[in-house]
Amino acid sequence: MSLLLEARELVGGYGGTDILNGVSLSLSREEIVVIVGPNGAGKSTAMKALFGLVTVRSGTVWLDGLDVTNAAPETLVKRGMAYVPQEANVFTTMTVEENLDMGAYTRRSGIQAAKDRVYTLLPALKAKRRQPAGELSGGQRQMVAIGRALMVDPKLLMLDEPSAGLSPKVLDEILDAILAINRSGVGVLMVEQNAKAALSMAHRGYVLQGGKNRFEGPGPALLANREIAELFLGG
Amino acid sequence: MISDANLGLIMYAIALMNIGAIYAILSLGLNLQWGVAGLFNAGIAGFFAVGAYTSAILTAPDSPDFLGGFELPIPLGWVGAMIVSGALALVIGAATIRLRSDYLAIGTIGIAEILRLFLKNEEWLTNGVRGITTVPRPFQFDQPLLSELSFLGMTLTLLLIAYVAIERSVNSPWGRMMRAIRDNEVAAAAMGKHVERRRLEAFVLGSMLMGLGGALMSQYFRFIGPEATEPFQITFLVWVMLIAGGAGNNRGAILGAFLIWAIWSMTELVTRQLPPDWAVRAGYLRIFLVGLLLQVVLQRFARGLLPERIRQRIRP
Amino acid sequence: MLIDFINNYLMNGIVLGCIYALGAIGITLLFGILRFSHFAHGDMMTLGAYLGLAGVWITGQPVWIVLPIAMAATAGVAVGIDRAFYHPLRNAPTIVAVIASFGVALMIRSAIQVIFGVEIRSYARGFERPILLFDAVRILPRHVWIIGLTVVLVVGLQLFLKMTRLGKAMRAVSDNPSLARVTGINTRAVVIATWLIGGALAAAGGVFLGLDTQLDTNLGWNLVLPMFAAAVLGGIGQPVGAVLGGLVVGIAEELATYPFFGGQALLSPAYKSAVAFAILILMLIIRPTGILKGRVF
Amino acid sequence: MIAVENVTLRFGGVTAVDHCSLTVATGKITGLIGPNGAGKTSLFNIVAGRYKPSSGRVLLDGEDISGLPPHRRFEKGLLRTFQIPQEFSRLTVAENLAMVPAGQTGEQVWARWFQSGRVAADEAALMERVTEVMAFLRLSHVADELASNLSGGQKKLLELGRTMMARPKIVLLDEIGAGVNKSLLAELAGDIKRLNTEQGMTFFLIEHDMDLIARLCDHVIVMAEGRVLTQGTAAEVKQDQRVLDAYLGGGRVSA
Repeated sequence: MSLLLEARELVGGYGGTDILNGVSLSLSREEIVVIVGPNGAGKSTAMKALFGLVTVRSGTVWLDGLDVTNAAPETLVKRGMAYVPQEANVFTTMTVEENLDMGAYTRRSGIQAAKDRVYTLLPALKAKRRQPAGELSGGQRQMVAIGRALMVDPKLLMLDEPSAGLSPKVLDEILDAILAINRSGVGVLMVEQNAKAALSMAHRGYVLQGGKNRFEGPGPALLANREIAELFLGG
Repeated sequence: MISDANLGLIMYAIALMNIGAIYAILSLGLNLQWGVAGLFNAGIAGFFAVGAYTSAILTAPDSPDFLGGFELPIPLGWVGAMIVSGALALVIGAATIRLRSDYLAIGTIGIAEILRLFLKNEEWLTNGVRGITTVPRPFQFDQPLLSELSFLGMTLTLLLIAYVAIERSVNSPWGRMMRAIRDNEVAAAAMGKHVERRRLEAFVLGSMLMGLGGALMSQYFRFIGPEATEPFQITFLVWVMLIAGGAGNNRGAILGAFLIWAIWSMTELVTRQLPPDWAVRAGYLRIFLVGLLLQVVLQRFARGLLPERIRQRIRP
Repeated sequence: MLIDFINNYLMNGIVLGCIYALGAIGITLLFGILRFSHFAHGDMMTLGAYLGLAGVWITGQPVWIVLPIAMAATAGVAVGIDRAFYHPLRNAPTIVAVIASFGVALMIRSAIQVIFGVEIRSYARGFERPILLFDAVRILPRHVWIIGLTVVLVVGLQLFLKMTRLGKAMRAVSDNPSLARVTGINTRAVVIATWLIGGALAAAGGVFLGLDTQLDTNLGWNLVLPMFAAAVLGGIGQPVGAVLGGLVVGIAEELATYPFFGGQALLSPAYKSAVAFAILILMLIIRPTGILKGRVF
Repeated sequence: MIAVENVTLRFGGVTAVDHCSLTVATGKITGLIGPNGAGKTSLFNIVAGRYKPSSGRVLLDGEDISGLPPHRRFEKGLLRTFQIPQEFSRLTVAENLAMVPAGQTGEQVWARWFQSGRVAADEAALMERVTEVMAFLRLSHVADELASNLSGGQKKLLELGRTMMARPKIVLLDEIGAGVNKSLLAELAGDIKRLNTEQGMTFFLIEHDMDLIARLCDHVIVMAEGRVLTQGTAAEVKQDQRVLDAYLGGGRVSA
C-alpha cells in the first residue's frame, strides 16, 4: 500500500501564532481518513496547511512521494489534490454546470468525460445543472462543491466539515456519495465535527488536540474509545 | 535697505507661507475626516468653495453683479463660511456616511461637481464665471511687505488655533473613540458607540475647517471664481499633502501641506523660465509629477513623513 | 411633439447611455474582481479618445477604422497601469488603491494635456445627413454606428463571460475569490483580462463621445459620476446591470431637460449632471444592491 | 431577562435560525451549545442587534428590542463579545479598554476645549480602572502594545476585559474559551462566576468546552439546525441521547 499523502510534524499557523504544533498524518489511495477533535484543535488548519493555504513553518508534506510543502493551491490542484472548503464553497451566481466547468479550469481535455463521471457519482446534480448554485439547498450545494472538486480527477479529495449545517438525512446522502467516490479510486481526507458519523465510515482516523496528534487508529476502534468520547464532551 | 531682488524673494517666501498655512488648515480638516475618522472625502473643493463664496458674499461691498452688500466684518465671514460648509457636510453626510468609504467618495465628488455647476451658473448669486473680484482683505497697508506679513500673522494664528483645538479633541476620549470606530465599527457599535453620529461629527468639523480655508484663500487673493473649485487645485493637492505628511498625525498634516505646497510652487519657478508656448504644457507636467509623487508615497512611505503616533496617553 | 421628443431627447439619451454603459461595465468588472472603485476610469476613456485622435492623425483614416487600434492600445496601457500602480498595493487596504486611482486619473489627464494640449479637438467629420425613418424619426448615421457598435461590444462581452473558460473564470473570481484560488484558477490571468476588457471598452466609450461631441481633456472626468451611478444602479459586479444602468442614467439626464410642462425645461441643461448624482444617492439609500442585485459595499 | 420569541433568520436560501424560542434568566449563567452550523452565533448576532431577524422578536426585561441598533442595546445594559476577537487594531490595549465606558465627558468633541480639567480627572479615574482590569487579566505587561500585536488568547482576554469595563447587566460571551490555555481558562471561569454571584451579572454564553459549561452554567440550552433541541442542567443535557447524537454524530450507525 503506497502512501498518497504523507505529512510529518507540521508546525504553522496564521501570522505569528502557531496553531499546529506537530501534526503528522498519512493516507493511501484506497483510504478514507478522518481528522476529528474538539473545537480549536487545529483540524481545519491542518487541512489548509496541506493545501498551501496556511504557511507551514516546519515539517514536510509529500504527495505521491513529491515534496509539496507550501506549494501554491494552483500547483496542488494540477498534481491531483482537490479541496472542498467548509463555507462559501460554491460559486453562487453560476449554474451547477458552470461550477463544474470552473473545477476543470486547470485541465485542457477530458472535461466532458469528467463531467459525466461527476453526474454518475452525484446523480442529483444532473437535474439541477442549469440552476444557479446559490438557489440550491445546503445539501445540494455540498454536492456541487464536491462535484466541482472532482472535475480534476483528483487522486486525493479533501473535505473540510462536509456535514456542517446539514440535517442527518442529507448528511447520509453526502457520506454515501463520499463512499462511492472513494470506491472509484480516490483517496479521501475529511475533517469532521460529527465524529460518530465520520469515524463509522472511515478506514482510519486521527484525533487532534491542541494542534497535535492525540490518538490514531481504525475508525470504529476510535469510536469505541471512551476517552475520545470524553474529549468531545469535555474531559 | 533691502534690494528689490531680495524684497521680491522675501515677498515670495511670505506668499508661500501664507498659502501653505491655508492649505495646512485644509489638510487638518481632512486629517480629522480621513486620518482620525477614516472618512473618504473626495469633495474637499466643494466645501472649500462654499466657504470661499459664503465669506465673499457676506463681507464684500454691494455690487449689481452678485448677491451681497452685507459688508460684514471679516471674522463674521469666517464664521459664516464655517457654518455653511458644516451645514452642507451635515446634509451630504446624513445621506452617505453609513456607506462604505468608496461611496462616500462618490457622494462627495458628486456634491463638489454639482456645486461647481451651481456656482458657475447662478450668476445672480456668484457672478458666474467672472467670479467675485471685490473680496475684502484684512490688513492692507501702503507697504506690501507689511500687508503680507500681517496677513501671514493672521493665517498662522488661525492655523495654530485650529491645530490646538483639533489636537486637543483628537488627544481625548473623543479621539480615542473615533480611532476605535475607524478601526472596527462593528465592535465600536457593540461597545455602545453611536457610530454614524460620531462619524458625522468628524465629517462636519473637518468640512468646517475646509470652509474656513476657502474663506481665507478668497480673502488672500481678493477674488473667488469657479475655477477655484477645480478638483485638482484643492481636493487632490490636499490629499497628497495629508498622505505625504502622515494621515492620523496633525503635525504631519501641517508639515505635508507646507512641504508639498513649497515643492509645487517652486517647480513653477522653473516652468516660468520656459518659453510661453512651453509653459502651459510644463504646468501639466507638474501635475503629472505630483500624481507620480503620490504613487511613490503610497508605495514606499504609506504612513507618511510623520506617521500616526501610537501609545497616545491623554494628559491634562 | 412626440417625434420631437424622440428625435431631440430620447435618441441623445440612448447614445449617451451607451457611452456611460461602456465605461460602467469596466467599473463594475473591476470592482467585482479587484474589489476597489476605479476612479481613473473616466480618464481612461479620455485616453482612448485621444489615442483614437492620434490614430486618425497618423493614418489619415476615419475614426471608425482606427477604433480597434485605440481600443487595443488603451487596453495595453490599462494593464501597464495596473502593473505599475495598483498591483504593488494589492495587499494594502483597498482604500489605498482608491486613492492611487485618483492619482492615476490625474496622471493620465495631465499626460494627455502635455502631449495633445488643452485645445478642444474633434475627429474630422463631414456634415451628416440624418437618416429618416417612417418619414418622421431622424437618426444621425453616427448615432446608428455608436448604438450598433455598443450592442456588438456588449453582446460580445456577454458571450465571452458566459461561454469562454477565461470569461467564466472572471465571473468565478468576482463571485468568490478565495474559492477561485482553491479551485486552481489563475487569478493573474483573470486580472489582466479584466484590465484588457475594461480598457478596451473605456476607449470605445471615449471615442464615441469624442465623435458625438468634441474631444477635450476633461471629457472622461466628467463621466465618472454618471458611470458610477450607472454601475451602482445596475448592481455592482453585474455587467448587464451596468448597461441597463448606463441607459437609465443617460436617458434620465436627457429627459430631465425636456419641457414636459409647458415651454420650460424640466431642469436647466446646466444641471444635467446633477441627475446622475440624484439617481446615485437615491439608489444608495433605497436599494444599494442595484437593479440586478449586485454586491453591497 | 432575555426572551427570544419564535425567531427566524434566513440568508438567501439558508435558514440559520429556524423558529427558535428561548429565555435567559436574570442573574443566572446560561450556556448555549450545539454542533457547528447550529445557528448559535447567528442567534447571538440577533440578540446583540447585528442582524435583524426575518421574523420573531427579542425581548429584554419584557421590552421588545428587536428594532434597536447595537449601541442602544448597550445603553440598556446588553453587551456581547465576539467569537473572532474584534479588537481595535491601531489602539493600544489600555486604549481598547478605556474607550468602553459610556458617557465619558471627554467623548464630547469640545470637552477638551472647555472642560479640560474634568476630562483629565475622569481620565485618571478611568485609567485606574483600566489598570485594575489589565492586572486582573494579566495584560499589564502589554498595556501599551497595539492590540493587533496580541496573541489570539490575549485578544480573548481583551474581549473579556472590555466586558468588565462596561459593567453591563447581561453579557453575551461568544466562545470565550477557544484559544485560551487551560489554566487561564479556569481562572476566567472563576472570574465569570464571581461577576455573576457578587455583582449579579447575567451571562449567556456559547461554549464548546463542556467542562467549562458544566462548571459555570446553571442552565444549558442545546441548539441544532437552528432550533432548540433540548435544555436543562449540564448533567441532564450530557445524558440526553439526542445531544450525544447531535454532537458525536447523527443518524448514521453503519457504513
